[in-house]
Amino acid sequence: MASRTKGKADSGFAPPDLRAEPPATLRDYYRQMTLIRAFELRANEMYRRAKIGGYCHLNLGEEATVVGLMSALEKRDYLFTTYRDHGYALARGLAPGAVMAELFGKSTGVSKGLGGSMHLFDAKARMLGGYGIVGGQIPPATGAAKALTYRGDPGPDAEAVMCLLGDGTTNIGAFHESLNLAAIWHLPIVYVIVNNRLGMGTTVERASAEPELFKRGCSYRMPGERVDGDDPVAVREAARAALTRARTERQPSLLETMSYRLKGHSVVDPATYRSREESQRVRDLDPLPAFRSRLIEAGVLDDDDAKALEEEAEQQVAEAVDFADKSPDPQVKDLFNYAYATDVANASRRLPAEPVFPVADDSTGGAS
Amino acid sequence: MASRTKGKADSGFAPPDLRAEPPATLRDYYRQMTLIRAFELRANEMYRRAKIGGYCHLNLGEEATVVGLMSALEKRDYLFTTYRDHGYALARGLAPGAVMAELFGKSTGVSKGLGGSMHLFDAKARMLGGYGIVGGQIPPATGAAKALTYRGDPGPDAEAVMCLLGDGTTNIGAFHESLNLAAIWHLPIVYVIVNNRLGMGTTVERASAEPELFKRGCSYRMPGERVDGDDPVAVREAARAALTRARTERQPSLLETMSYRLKGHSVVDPATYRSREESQRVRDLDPLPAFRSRLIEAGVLDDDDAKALEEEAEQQVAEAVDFADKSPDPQVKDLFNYAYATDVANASRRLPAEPVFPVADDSTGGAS
Amino acid sequence: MTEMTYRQALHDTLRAEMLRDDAVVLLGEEIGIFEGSYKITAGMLTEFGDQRVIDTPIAEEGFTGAAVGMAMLGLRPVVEIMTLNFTLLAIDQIVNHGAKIFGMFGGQTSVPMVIRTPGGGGQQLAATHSQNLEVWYAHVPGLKVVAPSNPADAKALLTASIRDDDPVLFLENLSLYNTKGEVPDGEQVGEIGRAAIAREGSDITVISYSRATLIALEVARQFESEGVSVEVVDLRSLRPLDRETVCASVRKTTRAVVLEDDWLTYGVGAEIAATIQEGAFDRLDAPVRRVAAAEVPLPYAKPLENAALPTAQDLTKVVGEVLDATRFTR
Amino acid sequence: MTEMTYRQALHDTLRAEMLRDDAVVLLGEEIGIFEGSYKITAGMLTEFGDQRVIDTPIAEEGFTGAAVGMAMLGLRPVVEIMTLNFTLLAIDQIVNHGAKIFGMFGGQTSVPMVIRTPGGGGQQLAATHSQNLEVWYAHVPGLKVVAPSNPADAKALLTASIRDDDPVLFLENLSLYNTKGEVPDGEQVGEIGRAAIAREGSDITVISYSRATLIALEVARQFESEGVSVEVVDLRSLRPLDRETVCASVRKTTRAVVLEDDWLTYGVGAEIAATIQEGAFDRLDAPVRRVAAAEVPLPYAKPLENAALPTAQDLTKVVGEVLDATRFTR
Ligand SMILES: Cc1ncc(C[n+]2csc(CCOP(=O)(O)OP(=O)(O)O)c2C)c(N)n1
Ligand SMILES: Cc1ncc(C[n+]2csc(CCOP(=O)(O)OP(=O)(O)O)c2C)c(N)n1
Ligand SMILES: [Mg+2]
Ligand SMILES: [Mg+2]
Repeated sequence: MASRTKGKADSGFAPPDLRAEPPATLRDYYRQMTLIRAFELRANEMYRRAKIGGYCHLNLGEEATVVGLMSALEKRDYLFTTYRDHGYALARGLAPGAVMAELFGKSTGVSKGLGGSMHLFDAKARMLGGYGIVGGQIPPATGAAKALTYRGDPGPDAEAVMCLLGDGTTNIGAFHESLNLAAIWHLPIVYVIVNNRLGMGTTVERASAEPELFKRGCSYRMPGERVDGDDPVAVREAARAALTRARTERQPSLLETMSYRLKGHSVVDPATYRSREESQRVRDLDPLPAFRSRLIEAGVLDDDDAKALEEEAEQQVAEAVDFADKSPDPQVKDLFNYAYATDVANASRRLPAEPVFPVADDSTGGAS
Repeated sequence: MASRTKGKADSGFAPPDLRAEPPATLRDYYRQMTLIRAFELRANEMYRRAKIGGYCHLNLGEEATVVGLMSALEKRDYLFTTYRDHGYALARGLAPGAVMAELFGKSTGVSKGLGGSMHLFDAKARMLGGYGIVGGQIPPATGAAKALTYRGDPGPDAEAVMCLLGDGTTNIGAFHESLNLAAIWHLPIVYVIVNNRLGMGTTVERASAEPELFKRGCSYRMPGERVDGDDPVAVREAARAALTRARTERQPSLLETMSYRLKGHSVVDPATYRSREESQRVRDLDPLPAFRSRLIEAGVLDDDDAKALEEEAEQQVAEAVDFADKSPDPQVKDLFNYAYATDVANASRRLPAEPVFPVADDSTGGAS
Repeated sequence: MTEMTYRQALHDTLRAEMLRDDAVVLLGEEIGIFEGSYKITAGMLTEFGDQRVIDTPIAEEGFTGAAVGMAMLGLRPVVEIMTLNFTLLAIDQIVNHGAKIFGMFGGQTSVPMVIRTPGGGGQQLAATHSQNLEVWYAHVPGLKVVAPSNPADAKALLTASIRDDDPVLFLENLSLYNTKGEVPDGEQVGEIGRAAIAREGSDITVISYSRATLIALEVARQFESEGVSVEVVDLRSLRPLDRETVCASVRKTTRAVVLEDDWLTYGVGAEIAATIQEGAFDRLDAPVRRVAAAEVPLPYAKPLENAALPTAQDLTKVVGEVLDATRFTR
Repeated sequence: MTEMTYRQALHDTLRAEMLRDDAVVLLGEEIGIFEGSYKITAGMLTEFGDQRVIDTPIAEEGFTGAAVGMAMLGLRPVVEIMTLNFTLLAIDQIVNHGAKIFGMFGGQTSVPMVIRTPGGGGQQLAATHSQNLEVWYAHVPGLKVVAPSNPADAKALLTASIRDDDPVLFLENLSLYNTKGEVPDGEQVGEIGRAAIAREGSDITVISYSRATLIALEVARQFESEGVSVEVVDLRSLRPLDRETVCASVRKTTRAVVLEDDWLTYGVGAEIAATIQEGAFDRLDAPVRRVAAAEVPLPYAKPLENAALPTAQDLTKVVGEVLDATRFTR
């Protein structure tokens, strides 16, 4: 199948007709977008209040993309994503409290507090992880798709894999190796490049010799497409088409969604490399108020509805923080339970000040 | 600049007109091809006689490609190649005796006997190495081209880099990362895919989702071209054009040469995965007798000339073997001279049976 | 019991596990049509088909990482990486992914995969193709590393590795493939994390693993004729490390030498020596000595390669020195 | 002398070397416009331009390997890899190429490059972003590995590393960047391969490097008030390893503890303990103890992270135990 492009850059996309969508669906998209927005703003605040540690990457500006992708993904499908994963977890249906608890490092967190912001995981929801090594998720996602070809036949109800990656990530070797494997193995997978125009402070144009990233499927005869990441319906449609191809034809695809990162790379990055005008321009492009206006214009929402949804989101996030706050820390006694799935003889369970042998004498030295 | 393709596969190439070439040049190409052929056949024999150890990969069937590429490469240019490197070393002007001595592991070898067949190197000839890790040469070659941009301006006399790789190697991450770097950095480099249709026993079609490998430049907006690797003049012309682009425009290119590997992957591989018919077909396509016939037809050579060149080659190779045989082994006392270029304190110079401390007692233990 | 080569033991075990459990799949470069660089997988493609014996492109990171994902979804991939040297291209997937996914996600998914790969020098493959970097993997929690020295252990530990729910690096060695030994018939499930006393002795302990164990046994036999009783501990598992078996032996013999194919500094032997001085301090009559490779990129030329790699003579010399230093009288 | 942070010392040294020798170039992700993930290269792009301060795409293997080639042609690239964890993506180029090219080609070309990269846990970056894998590199002949603990050594050793003709892995640490110290003014060229006595003492030796040295010094100060004289050996160079300085200290004090941030088994401390038992066997009063990280993929949650990483309290406890075991009376 040939590549189809809707437009060249941010400007050229023709927005889908919202009147073709059930109002409840659109309303729900807006609800999800506001939830993600509220969650991320609160995460930002909680990081500054040192409730959250490590690195914390937000989906601010990517809410429409997140919601569009996740509404195309079926329950039976599998998701692999990056460290910028809070929104995906929420839109995949993970409880905001359990997500916030993970950010707080609590035992009630989706990864039991062991992973943190970058490593959200929920086996039941088939959210198979946020990954912090750039490109690291791509080979495992590809292998997951390979596994699907063992357990089921192609068809409209077949399972598929969605693998997210950033624009900057298309330059790493794992991207190339994996897409080639997916193509020669005919895997049911959709690779989605969430193009937010920057990898940390580096623009796509400076990093990628082919900056129209969806075209990089050419090296594998893999169809590529670019869509407006600020429009959840457009994103959903493109993702659904690609997923259908994956299910029925076992044809992998490369989908590129165009959006903007509203803030710095992570919470601690002031993004000084962006000029004042550029920052203003990005703020003006914020997909949330834009989608809100479109819904109001289309008569799907009125201002009060919108406010109600926004308040509901605030409320949910407040409860999530509360839940996280009150949740217990993981316990040191469980530390060694997460080194191995299968116990074997002589595995180390030594804390830093403990000797290698419980008693370091010549007659009774036991196993460490 | 757009990609230009001369033909689709082995069949479709239009051979360049030999009458446009000075007869002496063509004769010299044939001379070089016969030298490589004779050298490789003798290397094969020497391996079986255990004069050569390790792995030994031959250029049999690739002689026309080797000669074409090396005649396009100027003395001032740099070459990085793979473990399948004997022919390149010879055509680059390295003494056959020194090359054979390297295969024999002698101190007179081009890498002093430390590298062996896979690791021929000659700093003076700007042959910067055969490399045994698949794809390993591609990033250093790219960096070498980057270094050239520091020390000289573009122009017809500028230096350039040629980096060779096999067809199977286009599937590895380093290929992707490096080509992207070369393109965004505008480097004077020509990547040449020596497509011999197989990576060990795997065909191009089974390994590469885009089997027209020269098209893989698309991911970097890098021009690509495919040429008949059985024709030294066609190869030379394409390589020269690419090198000129590298020198004058700092435009990297991807060139693909189509040839066949006459024998197994390495000397020890009986290539049982090839059917008898396939093996016969490959033998029928042998570029050496084909080029010989063309030269005789074109009146550049007669049978006696050709025989004389072949005998000369045999003679040279016999002398090379003799030289290698009579050369001394490297000496164990020099073993530690090749760990570091800059001596520093406390570097280990311990042989396996030596203690960490020359005297392991509590008063005089010296540094290891 | 059947006498067979190490290669045959690996082949038969892979085949038995594939027959037993259809979640077991093989993948790697040239394992199918080519039948494996070292022919471990000969005949497998024909028997099991290309869905279970998967030839991959040259893309170590890609296919090893794919195996991680296959394992997450319940398959039991056995990856062949042609040599340990090429695992460096896949190491991010092995160490940052395979070894982390169980723990980092709070135990929600295991990664039951095996990476089979041969290490070893001595074949004149030169510096980049002759490395023994197993200590790197043995350092990493979340991974298990086994290194059997004989066909029987190869069978038992490969079976255990395939059935284990964690990623296991299964270290082979180029020069072991043709060695022979008696192998028990029928299913044999070894225990990861246990060393073996490969030979009992009372005067000195030699600790080694993989290929080096064969040298240790050879040297032990030689010493026997001189009236010296050498105990050989075969580690078999590098992670977890069976410290107790090592130290119990040294507490008995009071003398220890490590024989290892890797480079001395920060090699496997460093941990063994460190362990012994902690676990048998008061019984040790002389420092633990290490016989290990010279610290150079391994040269191609045979005389230099021979000089750089540890041999039976080297071990004999060092065992003799330790005996002398402790005034052992033969 | 000027007091400055470790970060400043690195920055100033890079700048001084760039001014001194125009073969010195910097490359890495986000080192230019972004001014470096940890701001070591702040201002450099503006001062030196984009031919000498090169922002790269996210392609660790590609750009590290490119640095190898640049070095072969006479440049002196200083590569920044954001954290040690990401060096795994470049390790084939570092170990199979950078470390091999001089030797494998018979000494025809050197590879004068530096890889600057921070290790370290303790920032809640979780399992894949908190590793201390320096022992891997320290195991490899052809590489040099330095790990300075203070701004003065950072300056002297970075200068030496840049001027050295071999590939040097220059290990930094996330938690050292803001630490301060006196730095001698003017050109300072350190010596790779030499440890330092960071603090003299007579009763027990603590051996450490990088961040852990600061903890060792803190603990030593505490013990002083209790009448215990702790000598601190700062390794500074992991490869080559200055065994003599370590052993001389232990021969004097008769007691030794290693403090290291990496995992215990097959960690740096294993070699130190092995070295000491070989080089100070008869003087050692008790086994060398190692204080090292718990062997788990490092958890994100702060209480677990704290429990898994070695602290001053851990070291204090173990030093106390060694003193007690040797009946040292305070
Ligand atoms: C292998 C590796 N290199 C570098 C990093 C540091 N890093 C984290 S995110 C990032 C930028 C990624 O950009 P992009 O792919 O566009 O994703 P985005 O952050 O914009 O979502 C970098 C360089 C890393 N985590 N892993
Ligand atoms: C990273 C790595 N993986 C695997 C190998 C083993 N190997 C050596 S050559 C080769 C095939 C390469 O094929 P191709 O690129 O087509 O080159 P050719 O041998 O045909 O010249 C393989 C798989 C290697 N040397 N390095
Ligand atoms: Mg981005
Ligand atoms: Mg080939």
